Amino acid sequence: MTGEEFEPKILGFFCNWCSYAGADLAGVSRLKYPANLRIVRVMCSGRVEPTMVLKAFACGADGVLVAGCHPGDCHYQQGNYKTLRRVPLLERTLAQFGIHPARFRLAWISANEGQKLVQVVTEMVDEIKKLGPFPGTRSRFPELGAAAPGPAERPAAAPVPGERGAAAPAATVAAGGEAHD
Amino acid sequence: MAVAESTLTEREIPREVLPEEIRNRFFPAEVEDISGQSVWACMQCGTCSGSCQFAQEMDHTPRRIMEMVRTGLREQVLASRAIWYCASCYSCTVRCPRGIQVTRVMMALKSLALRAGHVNPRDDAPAFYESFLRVLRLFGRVHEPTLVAAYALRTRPTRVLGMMPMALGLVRRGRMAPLPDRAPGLAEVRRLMEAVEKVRGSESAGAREVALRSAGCPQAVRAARREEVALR
Amino acid sequence: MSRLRYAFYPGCTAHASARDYTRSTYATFRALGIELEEVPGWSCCGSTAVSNVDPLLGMALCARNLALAESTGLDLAVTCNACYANLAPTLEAYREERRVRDRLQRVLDAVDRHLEGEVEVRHGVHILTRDLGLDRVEEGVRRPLDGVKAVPYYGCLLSRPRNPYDDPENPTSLDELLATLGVEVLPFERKTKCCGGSFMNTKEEVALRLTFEILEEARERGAHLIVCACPLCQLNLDAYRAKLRARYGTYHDTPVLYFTQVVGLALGLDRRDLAIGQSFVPADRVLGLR
Amino acid sequence: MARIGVYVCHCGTNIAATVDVAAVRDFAAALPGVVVARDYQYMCSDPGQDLIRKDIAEMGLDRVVVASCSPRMHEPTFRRALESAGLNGYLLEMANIREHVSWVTTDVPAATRKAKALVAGAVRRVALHQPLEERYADVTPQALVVGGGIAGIEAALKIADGGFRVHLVEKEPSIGGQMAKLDKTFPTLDCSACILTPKMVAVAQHPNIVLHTYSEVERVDGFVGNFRVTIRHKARSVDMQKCTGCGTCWSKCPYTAPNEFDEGLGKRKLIYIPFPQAVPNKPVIDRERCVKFQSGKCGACQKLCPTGAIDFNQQDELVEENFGAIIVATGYSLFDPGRGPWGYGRYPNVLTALQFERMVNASGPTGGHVQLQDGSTPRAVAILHCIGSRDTNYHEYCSNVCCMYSLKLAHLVKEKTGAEVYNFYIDIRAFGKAYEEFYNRVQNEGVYFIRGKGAEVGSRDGRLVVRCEDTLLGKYREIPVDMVILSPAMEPRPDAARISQVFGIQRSADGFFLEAHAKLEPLKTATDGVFIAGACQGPKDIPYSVAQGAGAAAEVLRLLSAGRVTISPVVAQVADEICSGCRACLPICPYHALTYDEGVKVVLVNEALCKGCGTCVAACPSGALSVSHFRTPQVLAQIEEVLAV
Repeated sequence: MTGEEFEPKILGFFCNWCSYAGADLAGVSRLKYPANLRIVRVMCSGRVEPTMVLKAFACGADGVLVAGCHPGDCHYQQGNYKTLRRVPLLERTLAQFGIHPARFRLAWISANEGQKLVQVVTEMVDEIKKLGPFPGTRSRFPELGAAAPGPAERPAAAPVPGERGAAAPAATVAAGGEAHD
Repeated sequence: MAVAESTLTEREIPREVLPEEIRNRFFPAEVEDISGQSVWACMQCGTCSGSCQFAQEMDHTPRRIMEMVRTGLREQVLASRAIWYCASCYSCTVRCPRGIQVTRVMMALKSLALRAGHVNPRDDAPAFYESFLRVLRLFGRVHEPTLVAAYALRTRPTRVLGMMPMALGLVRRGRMAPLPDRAPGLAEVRRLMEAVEKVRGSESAGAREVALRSAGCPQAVRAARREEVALR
Repeated sequence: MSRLRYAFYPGCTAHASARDYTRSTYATFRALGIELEEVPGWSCCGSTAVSNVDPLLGMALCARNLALAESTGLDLAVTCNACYANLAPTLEAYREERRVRDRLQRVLDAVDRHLEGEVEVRHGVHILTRDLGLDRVEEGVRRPLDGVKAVPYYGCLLSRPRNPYDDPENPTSLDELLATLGVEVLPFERKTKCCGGSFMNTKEEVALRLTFEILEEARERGAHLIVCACPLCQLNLDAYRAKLRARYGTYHDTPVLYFTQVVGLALGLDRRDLAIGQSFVPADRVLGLR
Repeated sequence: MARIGVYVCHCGTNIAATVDVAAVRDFAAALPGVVVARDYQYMCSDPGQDLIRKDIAEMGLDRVVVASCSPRMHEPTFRRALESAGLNGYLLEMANIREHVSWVTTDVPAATRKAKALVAGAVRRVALHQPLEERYADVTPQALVVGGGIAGIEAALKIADGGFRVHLVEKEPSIGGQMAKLDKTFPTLDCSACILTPKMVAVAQHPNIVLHTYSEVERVDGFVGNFRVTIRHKARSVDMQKCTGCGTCWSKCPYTAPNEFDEGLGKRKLIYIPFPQAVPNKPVIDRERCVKFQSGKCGACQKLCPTGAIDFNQQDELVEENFGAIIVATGYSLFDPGRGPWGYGRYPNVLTALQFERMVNASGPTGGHVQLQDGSTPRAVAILHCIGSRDTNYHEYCSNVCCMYSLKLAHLVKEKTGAEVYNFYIDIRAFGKAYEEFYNRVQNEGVYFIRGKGAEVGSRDGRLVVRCEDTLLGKYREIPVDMVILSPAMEPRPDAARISQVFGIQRSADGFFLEAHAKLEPLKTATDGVFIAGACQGPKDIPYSVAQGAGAAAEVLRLLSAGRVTISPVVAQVADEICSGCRACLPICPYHALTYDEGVKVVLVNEALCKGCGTCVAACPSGALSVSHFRTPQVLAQIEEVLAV
């Protein structure tokens, strides 16, 4: 990474039928958005397991975006309803790991919403740049200037681990904001 | 009716070629910056003119004004009669199929005309608006008799006689405020006016340059700097 | 019954040529349980003039008034169309256009004022027809105005550029309000046509043409009364009948009243409290008051 | 250890313009398991694919990564390339470095780095791919066409002529759609009924077509080749077998109501056929208005019916059928201009184009006479283009056909009344075959073409007046006319949202149904086996709708004649030894593909029903469930590698 300015890595889980097609449309329309997003294709947003999101953070992702069809549009009818249910629990878990809520986001992006993808990615990159790199584990390609380890991040809103019934952090910025989109 | 035999000689036949060099490419960006509207979106459909109750009085219809702005005919637009026949009734804004708020474009053009000193002598509207502003600066609220007096002085003092029957009618009905009503926050209103001048003055050059660069015309950026120097 | 309270933006003509409008507004609103508290330190909104000299100043004046109203914690009530068409679009531009917001914030900072954008702007017509509700108005009617034929005149700045309740092309709030009072509301094609506004001072022949067309249609429709919601429209339609006769040869004797006066009458309020009789063309005969 | 070949495509300049392809190729060459890395101008071309085939043969590759465009575009192409070289098509992984990288990034270093990351992820993932065999499902040799307009009729006829059985479902009492309402059609001025009714009759008589009129599709289950569809036959209150269409009932019925078919201009009885040439020409009773249903009185039609076909107690009937493919051709409806400043609904003699089509139609309410409400003939008629179209306040799109039918209406008015005709237009869009010639002809008939949108319709001195600017003269004009015809925008059907959910198809931003690819797959939808045709996909004229109807029929015939369809081998599997029988997964599956075997106390997967979405896999607490080609280790590997760069 040549420039010294911090460029966050965002891992995107994109459902094949809507969001991946929406990303294709953004390409076909030649819309420009920050190059920080790396997309992993899944057949449905319902396929995304919590372990996959945690794996991403463990492997140096500074942010994770799960993108699926709008409720009602799912190619498998109900896949995204399951995602809708799983995300609040996942957010609480991420908070307990000390991961700032702005680093995880769920977005409904349909096949004709290339513009929305651009907006979501731009917002996430801006917010995560303010937060700085995620102090995950060391990357396997040090010479390519991966994120350097740092002190565990203590986001202001994150509850102290072990706190019972810690409500989802008040500052649920955009994370899950899309849940009731 | 016998066709008048043409007496014009070759030389006198007026050749009508728009002189490209008079076009001010910075003008559209300038209007966009003040009005917040894109003049580029206009498809020249004429709905604004067709909806305008004053189009029939105008030397250029609102649609043609938009085309003249885009083409950069700054002097002709700012000196036109048309913009002073806009009463800000918003009919055009509501119906424009491209969503352009034409009313705010017209406001921008009138303000530019006043600032550039292009005032049509036969039109009293500029004088009325500037008298209005002067009374506003005086009291913070507009006192009607003072406004009429200031306006008459700037245009035709005899106008006051013409207004007499109306004034008496209002007095008889108790609808004439003898003394001006000074706004309690008058000092603040005046500071506000200065602040507006400062805000527009300070960033306008920068904003205009950004707007121009996005409009992709470098020589307009140079024109903006020349303009800026001239205004200061 | 929750009491409706608003910060009231009177406008420059409120205590002058539109004193009758203000008087009837306070009387009628009080009778309907609506409290109005004048916005402290309000200034002129720029009417149809200032934005033509400097659009940013026009918005800045309104932004300051909006900030004053917001600090009272109440929504802003407006009864003049011109003020409404300056204050509401400024608020909308402040909320939606980043460039406008940046500039206005810098101007407000210079006079240590702050506008969050939470305040709502409401025109008097919509306070009665939407916030209060037509049914509550109907409950208050003591003397229904049966037999009175009227045309609603919205003017150009009540339904335009936009308000949350009326279709700009065919607004109905005023029609419904008058119908609730028992008035026979006649169809009126020119109900949103412009009356010329300030052109009456600067381009008289144009303004006279427009007011003539409006008054002529009202007469053809057989209207006893024109009901309006703006002091500028009321003055143009009411005060130049002699000049219109000189120019067009017909004298229009159709009176022009404010909706607050007509509602007040239906509520049974006294004619003096509603300042009826202060218009140029008398309305008493039409309303059967003499 | 896997022997992986990586192929990075230039795609001309589409990728090479912002991605340093050589650098990506060299980066890939150094990745573990990669034995060859090449770059080529156009990987999807034959020479490009030959590179892969040659390397598989000569270097014994057992895995391939192609870094090029979206897998949604060319994954099938490269799978076939692998299979033609004897390698299982699923031992392939694509890295989308065009739509997701080069086209959306301007900064070359950033784009190149992103491309490297995606390639690294693909290489690590492909190493874990396992060969999978395509599955096949039998295709029910029967098709469903929804919507009996010209597009649906054309599709049904083509499929039936192709020898397959077709069910055509039409919501209205008769097929014919909007085209049946028209008088003449442009540019040939053929009488619409003359060219449409033969096709309607052909549909009614075709042995392979089962017609369901006054019916709607209630529910669709299943997938391509095996759709299970529930159709609701709305109660006509007429027994279709007994009724001979003699017409006694609708001539004797004493009550009338506005005829929707005549767009409200004409009247019809309460037991009625919408128009004389209706197919089937059997009536239906309007139960909302019929006195018998409201107050139990009358019943004249039942008494007078010679064949006793009237049955007031008839109830809706649900019919279930299996279909191999579905064509949705539900058409359009017109924008309601009442909201605009054009006087529709405020002044008499302001009509929509469809209303005027009914008026000028010989079988219409006025017997083809162009007349005002007071019966007199208009001396001047205005036709306003772009009402609700090309307008951000209503519909931003251009409705494609209004210019042409406005020209046709101008011609018809001139021909029938000799009145002055004014067309108010922004641009005349006469793009089709013989369209411009038709425009030229109508101009020569002395029609005034005023270049300026009709801004407002008012009234003055008892006549209508159109206020506009004649932009070519630069003058404001108020033109007095007696009649105004509005050319309103074509809109999606009001129930388009319901239709899109029932058939699982998506809608584009303008509300019409979304095609799989705007240029290359206009008739397919994202859901395999469901096709779209006609105006439901976007505003279009009759020739375009017919072409799409025939095209959709070809898509269906391809499926039905193949007899079987390849289904993705991506399905869930259960590891019996791990499954604890907790059944957490059972409620997850919308296709009921998971069942619990009481005997063995484990969950079983019905591979025929499973669609491979993987939602159950994510829910399985013990990891017993997995889904081929998206197994958790494969995805985790890709995640790790994509983030490593």
